[in-house]
Parts: sequence; C-alpha cells; structure tokens
Amino acid sequence: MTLDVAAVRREFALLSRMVAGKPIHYLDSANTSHKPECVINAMSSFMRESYSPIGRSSYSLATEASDVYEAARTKVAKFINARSSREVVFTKNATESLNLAAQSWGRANLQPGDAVVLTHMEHHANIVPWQMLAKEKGFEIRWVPLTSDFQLDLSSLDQLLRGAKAFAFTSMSNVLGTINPTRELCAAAHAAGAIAIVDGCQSVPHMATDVQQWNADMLAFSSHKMCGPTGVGVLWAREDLLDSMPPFLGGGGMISEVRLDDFTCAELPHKFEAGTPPIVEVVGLGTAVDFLQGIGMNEVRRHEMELTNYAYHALTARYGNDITIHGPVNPEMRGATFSFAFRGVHPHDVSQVLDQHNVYVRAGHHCAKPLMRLIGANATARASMYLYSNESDVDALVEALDDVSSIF
Amino acid sequence: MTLDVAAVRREFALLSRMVAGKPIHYLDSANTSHKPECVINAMSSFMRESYSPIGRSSYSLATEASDVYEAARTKVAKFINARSSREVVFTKNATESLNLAAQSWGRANLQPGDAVVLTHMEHHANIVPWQMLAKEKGFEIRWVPLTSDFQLDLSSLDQLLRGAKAFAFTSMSNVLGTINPTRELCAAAHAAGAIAIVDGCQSVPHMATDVQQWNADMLAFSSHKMCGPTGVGVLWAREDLLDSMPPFLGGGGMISEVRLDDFTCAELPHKFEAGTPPIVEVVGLGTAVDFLQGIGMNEVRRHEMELTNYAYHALTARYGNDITIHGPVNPEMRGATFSFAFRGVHPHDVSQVLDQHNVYVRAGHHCAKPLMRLIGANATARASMYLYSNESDVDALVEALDDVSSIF
Amino acid sequence: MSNLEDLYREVILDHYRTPRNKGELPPPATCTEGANPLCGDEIRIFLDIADGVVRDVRFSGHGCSISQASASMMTIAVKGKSVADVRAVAKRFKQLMTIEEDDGKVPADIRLGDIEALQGVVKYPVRIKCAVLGWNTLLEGLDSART
Amino acid sequence: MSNLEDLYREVILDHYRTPRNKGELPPPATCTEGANPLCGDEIRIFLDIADGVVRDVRFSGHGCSISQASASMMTIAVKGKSVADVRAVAKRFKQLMTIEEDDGKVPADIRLGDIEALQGVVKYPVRIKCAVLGWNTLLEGLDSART
Ligand SMILES: Cc1ncc(COP(=O)(O)O)c(C=O)c1O
Ligand SMILES: Cc1ncc(COP(=O)(O)O)c(C=O)c1O
Repeated sequence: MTLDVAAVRREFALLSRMVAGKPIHYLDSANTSHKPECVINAMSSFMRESYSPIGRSSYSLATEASDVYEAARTKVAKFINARSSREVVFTKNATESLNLAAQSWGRANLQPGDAVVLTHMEHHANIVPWQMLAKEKGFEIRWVPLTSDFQLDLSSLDQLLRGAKAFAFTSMSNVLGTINPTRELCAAAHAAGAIAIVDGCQSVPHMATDVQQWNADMLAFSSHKMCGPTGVGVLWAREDLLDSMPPFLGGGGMISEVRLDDFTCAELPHKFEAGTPPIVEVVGLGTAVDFLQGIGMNEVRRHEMELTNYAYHALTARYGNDITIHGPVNPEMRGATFSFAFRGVHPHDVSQVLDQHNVYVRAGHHCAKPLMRLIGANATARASMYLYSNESDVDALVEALDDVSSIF
Repeated sequence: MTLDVAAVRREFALLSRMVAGKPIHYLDSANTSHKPECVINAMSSFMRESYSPIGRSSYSLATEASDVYEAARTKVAKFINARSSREVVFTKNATESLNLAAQSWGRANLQPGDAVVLTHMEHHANIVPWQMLAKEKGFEIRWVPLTSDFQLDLSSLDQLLRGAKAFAFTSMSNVLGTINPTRELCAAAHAAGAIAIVDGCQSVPHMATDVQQWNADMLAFSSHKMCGPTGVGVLWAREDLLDSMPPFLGGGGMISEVRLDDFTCAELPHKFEAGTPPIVEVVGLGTAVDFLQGIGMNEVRRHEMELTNYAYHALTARYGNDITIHGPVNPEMRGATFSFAFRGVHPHDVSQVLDQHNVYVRAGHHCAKPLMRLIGANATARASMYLYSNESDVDALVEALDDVSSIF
Repeated sequence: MSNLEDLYREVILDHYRTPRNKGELPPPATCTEGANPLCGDEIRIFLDIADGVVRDVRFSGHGCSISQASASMMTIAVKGKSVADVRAVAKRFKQLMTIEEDDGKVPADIRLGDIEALQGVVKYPVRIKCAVLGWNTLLEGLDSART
Repeated sequence: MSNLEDLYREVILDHYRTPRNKGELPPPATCTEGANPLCGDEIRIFLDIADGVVRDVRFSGHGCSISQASASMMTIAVKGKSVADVRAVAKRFKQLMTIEEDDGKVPADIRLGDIEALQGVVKYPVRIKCAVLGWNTLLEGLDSART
C-alpha cells in the first residue's frame, strides 16, 4: 500500500490556498509542517466541549480532560517505542527539550575537564545550550567534522569521545538532509562511557523511530514539524536517567511538598512539567501521531524517498552545474531537504523570485551557522518536503528557478 | 454600559454543555478559563489559511504570519500599557516567565548574603524557582507574613526589604482572592533598592493592568487564564532590565552569531524566545486580548465585584458558621475567588458531592502549600469566577452544598 | 439527594465518622508516613510486629472520607494477621482498585470482607489514590520493619 | 517573467553586477562592520574623513542584490559630502524605507537621486533590512570616527 498523496493533501486545507490566483507550493516543511484537518478539529472540539484543567482538579470534566491528555502521552511513547509513558516529558518545543537536557543533566554532571561532543552539522538548538553551560561550568566542547560527501566523519570519533560525558547529535541534518547512523553513534557514545542525546527534530516526523533499537539515552523533537500544533515539544529520556536528574523549571505540578525552606519533587514525568502544560496542544499532538500512524511512517519515508529522487534528477537534469546541492546524492541516505546554491545568485534573491511564483523556500543560515561556515556558504536556499509534497511542487520549483536565471 | 453576561456566555460553547442532562457550573476559572469562539476560530482559521513559520523565512506567507504574530505582541503590550512591544517576551506559561526571571536575572545578580523577599501567599510558581536558585547561589529568602484578615502584613516590610535585591509578589492571591497594593509594593521595593517582580496571573485576566502606573520591573502572566489558549505565557520587563539580562534558553532565533567557540544574542525580545514559538497560540492570545478589551476590563472587574458580593452573601446567609471563607470580606479588596471550609467535611468530599451536581470547584492546596499551612488547612475547596460566571452558578453552588450536609 | 451511594456506602461513612484504631503506638512500634501531593492528604501508620505477625496497628493524620475510612478498615483487616497474609490482603485490595492485575498469586482464601464496599471508588479514578494511600504506607511500613 | 520589476529595477541590478567603490581603505581610514543575523549578510564600510568631509568611502562583504546595490549607491551619494549632509541623506533614505518618520528636519535640497530606485523594496518588508544594512553601518562609522 503506497501513500495516496492526493488524498493526503485533501487533509491540509492550507495547501489548496491560492495566492494571486495561483496554487502555492510550500517547500519549507523542515522548518514547520502544515496541520491536517483532524488535528485542527481535535483542538477546536476539545476547546468547545472538553476543555478543563488537568491533573489538579478532581471533578468529572477535569478527569475527562486529564485522561485525554495522558492518552496523548501514551500515543507519543508508543510512536517512538519508549518503554513507558513516564519517559515522555512535554516541553514547549525541541529547543526547550535540549535546554532541559543541558541545564538539568548537564549542570548536575559536567565539570571542568569534562567534554561534550557535538557535530559540525548541529542546529543552534543543540549548540547554544551547551555553550551557555560550558561558560558556567568550564567543560570542553568537541566537534565531529564532516566528510566531503556531507556525512559525519567518523574516522576520529573514538578519539573525540575519549573521556566525554555526552554525545549530542542530530539524527538528520536540517540543512544537508543527511541521515546519521544513530544506532551506531549511540553505541560509540556508550563504548566511551558517554550518554547519547539525539536531536530527532528532522527524523522523527519523517521515518519510524525506535529509541530502544537505537539504544539512545535522550531524544528531543517538536510537534509542529510533525503535523502537530505549535507550543509543544517532547523530551524522551530513559527513566533512570530522568529519575537521577534535578528539576529544570520550578512551580506547580512538579512538586510533592513545598515548605518555606525547601521543596521535594513529584514523580515522573510531572517533575519536569512545571506549570499549566500546553493541554490543547498535547491533545493536538496526540491526534497528529494517530494521523501519521494511520498512514504509516514507512509509507511516509518511502514517499519522501521517491520525491527526493525525483527532485534530485529534475534539478540536476535542468540546471547541471548551475545548481550545487549541499547534501548526499543517494536518497537512501538523506531526507527530502535540499539546500542549494544557484548560479551565484544570493539565496535571498533566489527565494524572492521563487516567492513570486508561490514557491516557498527558506533562504538563510537555517540556524546552523557552524555548518554554513564549513560548507563555505553564508546562506543557502532550502527546499524541504513532507508527506503532502508532490511532483508538482518540485516541477514548480524547477520552473521558477528559470526566472531567477532570467533576472540575474 | 454594563457587561451583558448572557451575551458573553453565548461566546463560550463549553458553558452550555450538558452533563447527565443538566447544565454545568464551571467554578474553576482561577485555575484556567474557557475560550470564546473568537479565539478558537482565530486559531483554526490561522492554521487553515495562514500558518507558516515566522521570523526566519522571507516568502510572502511567512511575512504575513510574522505580521500577525508581531501584531499580537503589540496588543499584549498595549493591554498592560508597556512602553514598547520589545518589552513583551512570549513564554510557555507564567511559570516559565517566573523561572526566566529567577534563572536569568537572578543567576546574574544574586550572591550569598543577598536576599529575595516573597510573601506567604505566593503560588509555588513564585516560590520554587527562587528556592532552586537559592540552593545554588546561597542567598536568603524572606517572607512577608499575613494579617488575620488575609492581607499582607506590611508592618515590617521595610525591614524585610532592607538589603534585598528583589521583591517578588502576587498582585492577587489565587487562594484568598486578596488584591495586593501592587503600586505601593513596587514603591517599597524601589525605596529599598530592590526590583519588583509581579506575579500577575490572577489579576491581569480580571482587571485593568498598567505596568507604568505600578512602576513595576517585571510582570508574569498566562494566556490560558484570560480566555486565551494554553501553551503561551508572557514575561513583561523593563527594556533596560531585559537588555542587561543574560539569555535563558539557547537555540535558534535568539542568536545573532554562532561560532564554534561562542555565540552572541539577538535583539529584544527575540533574545528570550529560543526555538519555534507558540505561533498559533500567540495569535489566539492576541484575539483573547481583543475580546477582553472589547468588553472592557473595568466592566469585567465590575461584574466580578457584583458577583463576589452576591456569592459572599448567598453563602453566609445560607450556611452561617457552617462555612468559613478564607479571604477578605470587602469585594473592593478581593477577586471572585472563594476558598472555603464547609462543616469540617474534607474538601475532596465537598468537591466530589458538588461534582455530582455539575458544580465544578477545585479541592486541594492550590499550589500554595506555605499559605495553606499558615491558614491551618491541609486543603480547601475553591470556587472561582470570571466574566462569564453568573448568579445561577452561585445559586447552584449554594444548593449543592446542601447535599454535602445531607451526606456527611 | 445525589447518586453517590456507590461511593459513600454506609459502612464507609461509618468508618469515616468513627475511625477504628486511630491513634499512635509508642516505640518500638514503627511509624511510616505517606502523603498524596495532589490533595494534601497525609497519613502515619504505626505497626507493632513480632514473630512475623502484626500484633497491633494504628493510624493518624488527616484526609478525605475515603482515605480515612479505607485506613480504618485496613487496620481491622490486618491486625493479628501474619505479615505474609497482610501482604496478600493488600495485593487483593489493589486488585480491587484496578491498580494491580490479578496474577493469580493471592491465595483464594484471602477475602476483603467489608473492605469491598470501597469498590465504588473505582468509578472515580482520582479517588483511587485516596483509597490506597493507607495501604501503600502500610506496605512501606512492612518493608522497613523487615530491615 | 515575474512582476518583480519594482524591486529589481535596472539601476539596482546594474549596481549589483558592477558595484562601485567596492574594496577596502587602509588606515587611518576607519572600518565598521555590520551584519544581518536573519540572512547572514555581512558588510564592512571604510571611511576616510577629514575636516568634516567624507573624502573617500569603500565597502566590502557579501549579501543579496539589494544590500549590495544599496551599499554601492550609498558610496556614490556620500563621497565628497560633509558629514552633516551625509547624515541628512541617510535620514532621508530611512524615511524612504519607512523606518523613520519625516520630522521635517532634513533640508529640502537633500535629494536621493538614483537611490530612489530602492523604494520598491518597501513592498517587501523583510528586504528593508537588506537595503538599510550598509546605511546603518555607515552611520555607526560616522559615530565612531567622531570619538
Ligand atoms: C498566582 C499564580 N501564579 C502562577 C501561576 C502559574 O501559572 P501557569 O500554571 O499558567 O504557569 C498561577 C496559576 O496556576 C497562579 O494562580
Ligand atoms: C535539527 C533541529 N534541531 C532543533 C530544532 C529546533 O526546533 P524548535 O524550533 O521546534 O525548538 C530544529 C528546527 O528548527 C531542527 O531542525
């Protein structure tokens, strides 16, 4: 059974929006994804019919809402094959998840002389939290370099990991599309006695995730990139690790006792969910997970691989040396995210011209400045696709690029 | 022009929900408020028609969405009479806002020997973040006591503030309903050389707010208590203060430059908004602000004062000494939040019986354990009202309490 | 009158109004504390154990009718029983409360008697925590008495 | 062909393709750096100021067509002008870009000439930052030259 992209697209009202009388081509899904009707409806109906505080109040409306909220946690836990839903902490976005990892686990475990290993293809969200903490704690940050074909250069990994306490890396690059060998990287971290923290923002929405098969220690991802609402992210971590970590944000819901001189923490996962959580958003995320699983993550991946293949050939066949795609060639080794340089035209100008054709790509550094510096670009244009993208989106991109040539 | 509560109620679909064939009486608005149709619709239509990443991408859809997002910031700034929208930082909830204040301002400014002054009526959200930081930094926390009529006891305030660096207090108690003299408290803080951090969670939704008139330094509040969506909160702070504060969460959007060895911060307010913000929720909050301002905050306050008066008299007239209301008597000095003890029956049992009559009150410690200890209760039942509450809600409460008497 | 008869059965209200074995036991009896952070309920269980038998038991603290009645009924059910039997009763009770599955390990002759009146609680999930508070604290007490 | 003629006017593309005064000036000329974090554009402005007159100016760095063309046209507009006049031109330009209000303080005889071709940028708000990058850096340069 293959993904029926026309049927999928009908679920996404925004994709049939017309601008200046012409259809739009949204090619910025690595940034954020659109929302299917089922998610929008789940949120609206919940607010109209069932909205209530969760956890804290005991009347029937509140119990009902708490059940829906906790059911969403269970869905998310199953989606990534977590051992237990106690391992699933809801945050506001993946950035908060990674900051939680750094501030809570990191502040408790890192000292001068220690090292944290990152890679040259990390998003700022997996760099800056470590830099902030390193300033305070004085540990070292080491960087895994890249090969010329946009893979992690693992030749000196064991050396880099020597004495490291954590290895934090992305499972898929948001610029290059490169899919990293997450399972092997986790094993390498463990062999060196480090924990493995996976930034799953770009892979979790696009392919099946199994934290047990990876043998990862933590995983961060965002709802808004996987058909879910904004305002909610996830930190998954091994239960014993979460148990050992000090709290991150303090407030209601995360405590067991508060006296004038001290407080004690609540049980997992509440210990890490201070304050009123994004109740409606978590409900929406639960529906997004149902939606994705209804289609099947392997189908999503297959569709994107086909589209990747189609796009790669369409772009290079038409523009040859005029286009440089920063990323692996083989669709098996990459996601449907294309960063490219076009005939020396500045990416800002490229995206401006494409915009005129309702082709929406992102231009800039994609929150990965160290990587940009490495590939020698100040900015790139990036076209990224998802389960609802189709060949006509690719064709529109190819066609519109021709207009870039005609102006510049 | 007075508030037309029947008209207001028509905006809130949930309030006309029937449970077991009978209308519901939602009396837990101090916990979280329901959402008017305009807010639900603003969120749905935004997701269906205009959803897009903000800030980072430059195509027209993204620019459009950024404009709506920033317009909401301006609305919030005007709502509290901030000098500039650069002073408005979007967080995930008021709890995060207060943790931001503690972790960013506090970690940079507090040393052993310093003091932070809190009050005995604070919510855990304005206690635990300071306790967490005090453990790390070794400063002292001092507590403003209460008078027997549930006001802050200001007789020794100047002494408590001596040498303090910050005074963090709630503008309205979420348990007692007490409205604190925020402007005077800010002045007292400043006279002692301390900054004034206001927890506005309970007052901002219910009465007009003017941070300039208060002369406050920071203000935290939550969208979900003021007709807005979950998943978004606000930290307002004076621009020069925000400018002087180190970043809180690190990641995309909050940086200006990232190199392997360091990063620099973006301008306000982006410096404090790491990662993809709660885009749809901010749009919803903007609509909630429009909704509240359409009615007028003075009208909201007047309505709630009338209801407070009505409820106070209805409860005491019927139950006399059988009911103890923990909070001020005078409706001018309190919000529409009633914590009470009823004939020695445990609050959990009270709320259980009330639930059977579709009267939804909260039972527990209301995230204010130090206050509970002070008033000598382990828990209270709490009925709290909002602009959509009416006399029939109060009548239902009074009636249902009779059933508590009959069982216990 | 509401239809809460299922929850607030007469026997429960009786134990709530007139708790049995409420009070304390002096050392060497053990004292174990338990709390329910959600509603603020707190309980202490005093156990006098000798030769593998719970010779005496008391409870103190404060809480709602369900937690108080459950603790009171619990003291009657365990007093004079062997530690092994007490554990079996506790397990059966948690099965009744649907928070433990019936793994067939509790002997068939272990009966709950009056305590079964608490099964109405199952319809009110938040109250299950109230009902088991005393029992969990009891089990902790047994554990600490052993060591 | 799209209708971007408003944005990418011929004179702009000409300055982009053949930037004027691109390069560096040796000390004692001042060098001021500017950047647009959103798109990664970076610019450096070199200023040789004597007796209150901008005797020479150069720019280097990289950026999109709008930022490059704007900087190039800017160098022509300011070279040989008094610092006061340069400030007035910059102010007028920012008024054109709608990021400063016309407070009537810029003398009427200060004209922008070719630079007015950039007014099409106003329809594309994100690009305004590109257009003013060189000008803001110029103003910073004037400030630092004074001190
Ligand atoms: C006075 C007060 N402060 C802080 C909070 C915390 O707000 P939130 O849960 O939205 O973070 C609340 C509400 O729970 C409150 O009533
Ligand atoms: C690889 C990667 N990590 C982290 C993030 C941050 O996610 P968010 O902005 O949702 O916090 C993103 C997306 O922006 C990303 O692509």
